[in-house]
Amino acid sequence: MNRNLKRKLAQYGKYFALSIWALIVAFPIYWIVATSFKPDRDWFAWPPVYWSEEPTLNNYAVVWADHKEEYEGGTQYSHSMQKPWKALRNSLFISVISTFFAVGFGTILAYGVSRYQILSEGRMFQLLMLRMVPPIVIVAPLSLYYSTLHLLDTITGLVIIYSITTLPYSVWMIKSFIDELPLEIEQAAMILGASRLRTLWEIVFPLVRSGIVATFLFILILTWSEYLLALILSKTEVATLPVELSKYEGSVEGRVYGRQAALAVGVTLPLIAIGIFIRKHLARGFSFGMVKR
Amino acid sequence: MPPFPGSALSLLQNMNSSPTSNTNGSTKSRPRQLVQARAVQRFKWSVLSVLIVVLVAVLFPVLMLQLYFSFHGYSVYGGSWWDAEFVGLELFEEVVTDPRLGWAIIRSLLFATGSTIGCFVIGFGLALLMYRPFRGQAFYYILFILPMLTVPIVIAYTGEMLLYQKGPVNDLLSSIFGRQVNILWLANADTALLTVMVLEVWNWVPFSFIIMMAGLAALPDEPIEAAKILGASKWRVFVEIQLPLLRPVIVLALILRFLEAIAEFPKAWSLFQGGPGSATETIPTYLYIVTWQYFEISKGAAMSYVILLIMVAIVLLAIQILRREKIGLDQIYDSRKETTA
Amino acid sequence: MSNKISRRSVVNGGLTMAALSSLPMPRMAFAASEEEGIIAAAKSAGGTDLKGMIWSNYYVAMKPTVPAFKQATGYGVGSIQDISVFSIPQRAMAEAITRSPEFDFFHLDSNMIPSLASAGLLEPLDKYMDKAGFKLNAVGNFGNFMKYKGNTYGIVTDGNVHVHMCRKDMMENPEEQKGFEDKHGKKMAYPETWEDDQRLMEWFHRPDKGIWSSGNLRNRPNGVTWWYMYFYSAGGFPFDDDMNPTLNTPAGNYAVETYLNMKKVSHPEAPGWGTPQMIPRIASGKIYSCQYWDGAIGLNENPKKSKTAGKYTYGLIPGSDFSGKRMHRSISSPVAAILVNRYSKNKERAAYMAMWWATQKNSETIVGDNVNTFHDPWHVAHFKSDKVYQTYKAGLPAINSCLQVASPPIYLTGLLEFQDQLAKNLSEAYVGQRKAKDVLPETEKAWKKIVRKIGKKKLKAELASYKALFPKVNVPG
Amino acid sequence: MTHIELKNIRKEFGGSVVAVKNLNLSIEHGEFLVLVGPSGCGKTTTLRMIAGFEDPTTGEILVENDVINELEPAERNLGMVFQTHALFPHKTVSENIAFGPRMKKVNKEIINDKVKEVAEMVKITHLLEKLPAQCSGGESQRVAVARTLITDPSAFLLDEPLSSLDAKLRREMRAEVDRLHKELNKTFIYVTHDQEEAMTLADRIVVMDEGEIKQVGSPIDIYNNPNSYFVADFFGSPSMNLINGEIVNSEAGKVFKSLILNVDLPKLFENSAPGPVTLGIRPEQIGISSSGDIKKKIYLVEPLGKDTLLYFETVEERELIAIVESNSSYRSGDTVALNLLPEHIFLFDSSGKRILN
Repeated sequence: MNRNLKRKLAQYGKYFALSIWALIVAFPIYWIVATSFKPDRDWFAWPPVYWSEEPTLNNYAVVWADHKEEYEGGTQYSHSMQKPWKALRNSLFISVISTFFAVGFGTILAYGVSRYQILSEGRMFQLLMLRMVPPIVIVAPLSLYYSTLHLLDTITGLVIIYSITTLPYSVWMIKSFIDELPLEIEQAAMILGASRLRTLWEIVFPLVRSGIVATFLFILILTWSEYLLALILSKTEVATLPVELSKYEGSVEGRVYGRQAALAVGVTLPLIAIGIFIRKHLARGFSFGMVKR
Repeated sequence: MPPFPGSALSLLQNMNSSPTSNTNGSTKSRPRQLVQARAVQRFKWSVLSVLIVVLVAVLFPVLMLQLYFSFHGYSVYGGSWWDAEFVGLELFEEVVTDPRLGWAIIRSLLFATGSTIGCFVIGFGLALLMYRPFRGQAFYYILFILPMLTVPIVIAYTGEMLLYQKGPVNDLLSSIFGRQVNILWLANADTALLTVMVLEVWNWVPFSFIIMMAGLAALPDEPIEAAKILGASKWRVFVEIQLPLLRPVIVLALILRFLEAIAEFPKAWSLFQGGPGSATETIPTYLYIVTWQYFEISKGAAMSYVILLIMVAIVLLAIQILRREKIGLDQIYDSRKETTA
Repeated sequence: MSNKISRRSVVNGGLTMAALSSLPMPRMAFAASEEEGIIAAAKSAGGTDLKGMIWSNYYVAMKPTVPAFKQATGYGVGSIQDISVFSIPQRAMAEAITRSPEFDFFHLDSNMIPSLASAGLLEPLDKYMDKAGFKLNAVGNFGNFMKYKGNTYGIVTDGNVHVHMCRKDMMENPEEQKGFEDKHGKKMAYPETWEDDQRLMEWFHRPDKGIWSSGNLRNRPNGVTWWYMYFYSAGGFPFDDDMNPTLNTPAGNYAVETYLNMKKVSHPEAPGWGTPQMIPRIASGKIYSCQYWDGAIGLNENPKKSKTAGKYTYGLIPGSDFSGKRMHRSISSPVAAILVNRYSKNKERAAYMAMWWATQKNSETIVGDNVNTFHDPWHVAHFKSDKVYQTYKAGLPAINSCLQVASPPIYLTGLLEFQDQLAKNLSEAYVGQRKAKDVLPETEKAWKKIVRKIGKKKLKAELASYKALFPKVNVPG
Repeated sequence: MTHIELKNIRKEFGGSVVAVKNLNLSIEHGEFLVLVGPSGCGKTTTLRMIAGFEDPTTGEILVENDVINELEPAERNLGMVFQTHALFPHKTVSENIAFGPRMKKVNKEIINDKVKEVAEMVKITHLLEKLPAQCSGGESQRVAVARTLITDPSAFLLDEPLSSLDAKLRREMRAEVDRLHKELNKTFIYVTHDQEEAMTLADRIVVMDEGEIKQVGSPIDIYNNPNSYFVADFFGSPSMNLINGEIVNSEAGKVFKSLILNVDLPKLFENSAPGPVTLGIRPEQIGISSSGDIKKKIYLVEPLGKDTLLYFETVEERELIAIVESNSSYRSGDTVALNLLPEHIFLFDSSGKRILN
């Protein structure tokens, strides 16, 4: 076999393998989207319905707006679930604010670690513990503690615990960006007469801005999709979208897959958009200083 | 013998005799302290104190409450929690002799190990295929990171839609293999944990994939090219050059995934609630059942401590391993020790 | 029961008093409807709009009745925590632990009453009911499901009960009838006992044609519900008078055997299936028979959502001769009811709101909702109502007879823990992780521990309330 | 007059690593001082301490007799040019240059004028609107210089400013730096590891090794009178021939004996004690003739253009090198006599110190 042919075959092999995984990845996502357009009877059909012959926007209408349903006795409103708008707002508020804190404080801490070693490497790794202990271990006493502080069912309460549990990722990611910034650039600014604060503001921040944005969005993803803490620390006011999703278990009509899917599409789409936006930076943040450039 | 001969000697003498601030009195009479060190210290403690205050204010009371419950036999049916009776180590004894917890730990370890290996093998494989630029790289990259961006609870419900016996997955497998595939994804007690694992792997392959892509792309080209010129096959280059250089990244990918997998809750819970039988009773699931279904707050607290200790031990071990890898890596690449120290 | 009679006379007395106090308009007092009594009492209770923990699937049907109440009394439901009815017990208990006044009412499975009352969360409602002149007019013994240690702690909104359903169309096929008769030597008929049912299911079991004839649940959270029916109808009761578990008895083993027998005619996925999976199977005509929550009837009979409209026959749950006499025992779990938070400032208001939903007129509206079919009939009047009939059609008499033999799961403090231990062991046996003969001894061992933990004395005091829930008849008339 | 003085400076990192040991140095106004030494010798640390990026562990830094240890880098009125240029990548060239005066709140119009003036001075007027990434290495270097110039610092600190440039550009820029120094008449402190740069630029060279000053002096002085084996070896290209051997007494006086060659030592060393020493002689001080006591075989002839290097076989790892004019016609394999000019012979004792008797 000549070299060229061999190379071509290898090439085809590669595309084949990648495409198989691409299908595995795409299929469930396709299924969510397809289900969100299916009428009730196609949700759990035998054999499965890959694309409904009568696609409908009904699910979206029921989930996101008030929807009229006709039956033999007349017309009735199927309000079904409480509308997710409030949950959407909560999710946005909580994840944006807690991410803001985690990233803001994380940036300062990361700068200190990168430039002045205010935490030793050992302490930096210990910081990871905040992330690595399963939340289920502390959630019961936390809810009790929160209730005495009147933090249950408040945005503040969720923001505090989210900021803490995402801080390790924030510090590690941003540190990896700052580490890449040559020290000399800051020194140049300082010796040219800029104060430390000024240097931070005018030189460091603009240069790691894309990294900070990436970190911000990454942590936004983590908090956006968190379930257990949101479930137990919320009541009426601050239920988030994942909590909202979990109540879509029907008892009489079976699970309302179509409605769930219609909501899931709404919950997931923003994340996918964000993820695509930050894909180049994700890797750096994940590598925890283990990848040298 | 004087240390500096010739002109240097005279210089030195000159310096020693020249009038200095010591004898003349300095025009600026600030205390002899180190500016930078002082500024750094101030900065350090103002930042760290915020961190410490927040951690102490939030986590310390929580851990204390947990400790209180572990030593007091509080029953939700017997009055206020602050009046509960002290029972010493009774609860801990109950917890460590509870066979269900033992099984839950074994299941969790199994689950974490399996899904970690699954994620890693697939993620690394994909990264190996993809780390060199090629047509369509961006397309595949975006597609491959999508599962990580999907909310876990959505994955659980999607799993339910896809995996029933007459569902789309078995249907597709049937048409691929040309005969009826009847895998009981959701009902076989022997494989239920595997089903959760499959979903977990689907969810988190992107994590390993991204890390390994970054790791592979950052490898220096020269040693690899050198090895090729020296006659090494692709496989040998992989085993002898790429793999050792990637070891820290690999260790990291494995450890982080393992730890996050142990904490996995939404998928196992919404799909199985511990069943069928007790096939998916993992650590978080069992803990949830004890605390939120049996309302055995005290037993749950004692269990939490036992698990916390196990996790801390695992994490400390992991940290030890990671640090060793990091130090090794720093030595290989000789990072800018002098300037940053 | 003398206790109860005397209390009823007090109620009547109270009603007379209320009528007398509104003398200025004697005619109105005479014709005072349920609603008017509630509104009159509600007006006197101070407070604000209510906050409730209730799944919106249920609340949707209740919501249209609120504005009238608000107009009359000045308050209604302000906000709700919208979570699944299956999660509410846990969340309500969390409220109990923190003694939170935040929620005014909880809408959940009334079988949680002993646990939540023991945890101090619940407000007894009798005095408010007296004040409003309200009483629960439920079918059979069903009203007792709201009572614990002599107090009423809940107001029903949804009378969940298992009814038997089997495929009329399949049974009417003469060929099938003949074949069945040839094999078993007796005519094919609606099943009277579990054994009859098993025989029929085995007859109609055609996996190759996509008919797995049993639609009964065998997953871990729900399967246990079926076991109770076998156990109670065989004359079993899970505790003796000293709170020793009496599961490992002939009746218990009979129930386990019946439970596991059904594996032969169940879909292999049954151990992983709950209602979300089973209901579509029922509605798409893939099963022959099952005992199921009566809400499934509304769905089955809705041609827009189901392929089986008109194909099922509904009737009394099968019974057993095991105890020597024929006994039918259906199960009622969950019975969704409104429970009132003792720590709430609005507790009195919440009690009146709950009663409002349970009046004959309003509950008919709620139960008869044809789109949001989450509430099932329970009121005596529902079974004469055209509106309710529209939804349940042929199933309505079946619900009536099953309600008359409705029995509770473990109606004791610690329900969920007792139940999950049993459910886990049963489920393990069903999937082969445990030997069938170990199920009951192992459960007894675990239960003894629970009894010790909660307190034998306390539980013994609850036994009477538990026993009072059982039907007074063996076979409904 | 800007006079910078370092007194008893010591710098430790993390308690164990000592980067600079007890350094004393006085730098005169207008002087071009070069700190030179191998990497890790402490020269960069010293410069960074002067700039204020590091605090000395002990000791004082004085400018005009004022202790400036307490001052922030921004307050020291020094200029610094970095090896990596350290331009702000997100600012244009003119913004880069304007940064310093802007920090000092200088009027905008004045800044604009000054930027133009400075840009002209270093010939980068055409680059002003570009981003640093669009400039070549040499251009970046000029920008970096301009950025420093505009602040009119009292002294310039240059940290290996040319080492990232290629050889030709380095020579050009070297001349440029020299020109700037002459024009500005300011103090320059220049750190390099390149002895050639040090020799060509410096008024005075400070040779450092292992955190200590080894020798201070003018380039010629350092070259001609190295006070130690280290300095002798460091300066000169090709470097000094260094031969290990010993001093022995003989009838004629002291004799240096080694495996490679034996030499009668000049009178100067009459009082030296016998024992192991290293003999040093620069390649250009070895005369080649057809007759003499020391006969050696040439194994490599390396023409460099103006000169030619002759390599002689030795039994040690260091070869013996001599420089001859290019018009001479030696070939490898020829055996010639070496004539070591006695007045140019250095001797170093076993601790590396020069023997001066």
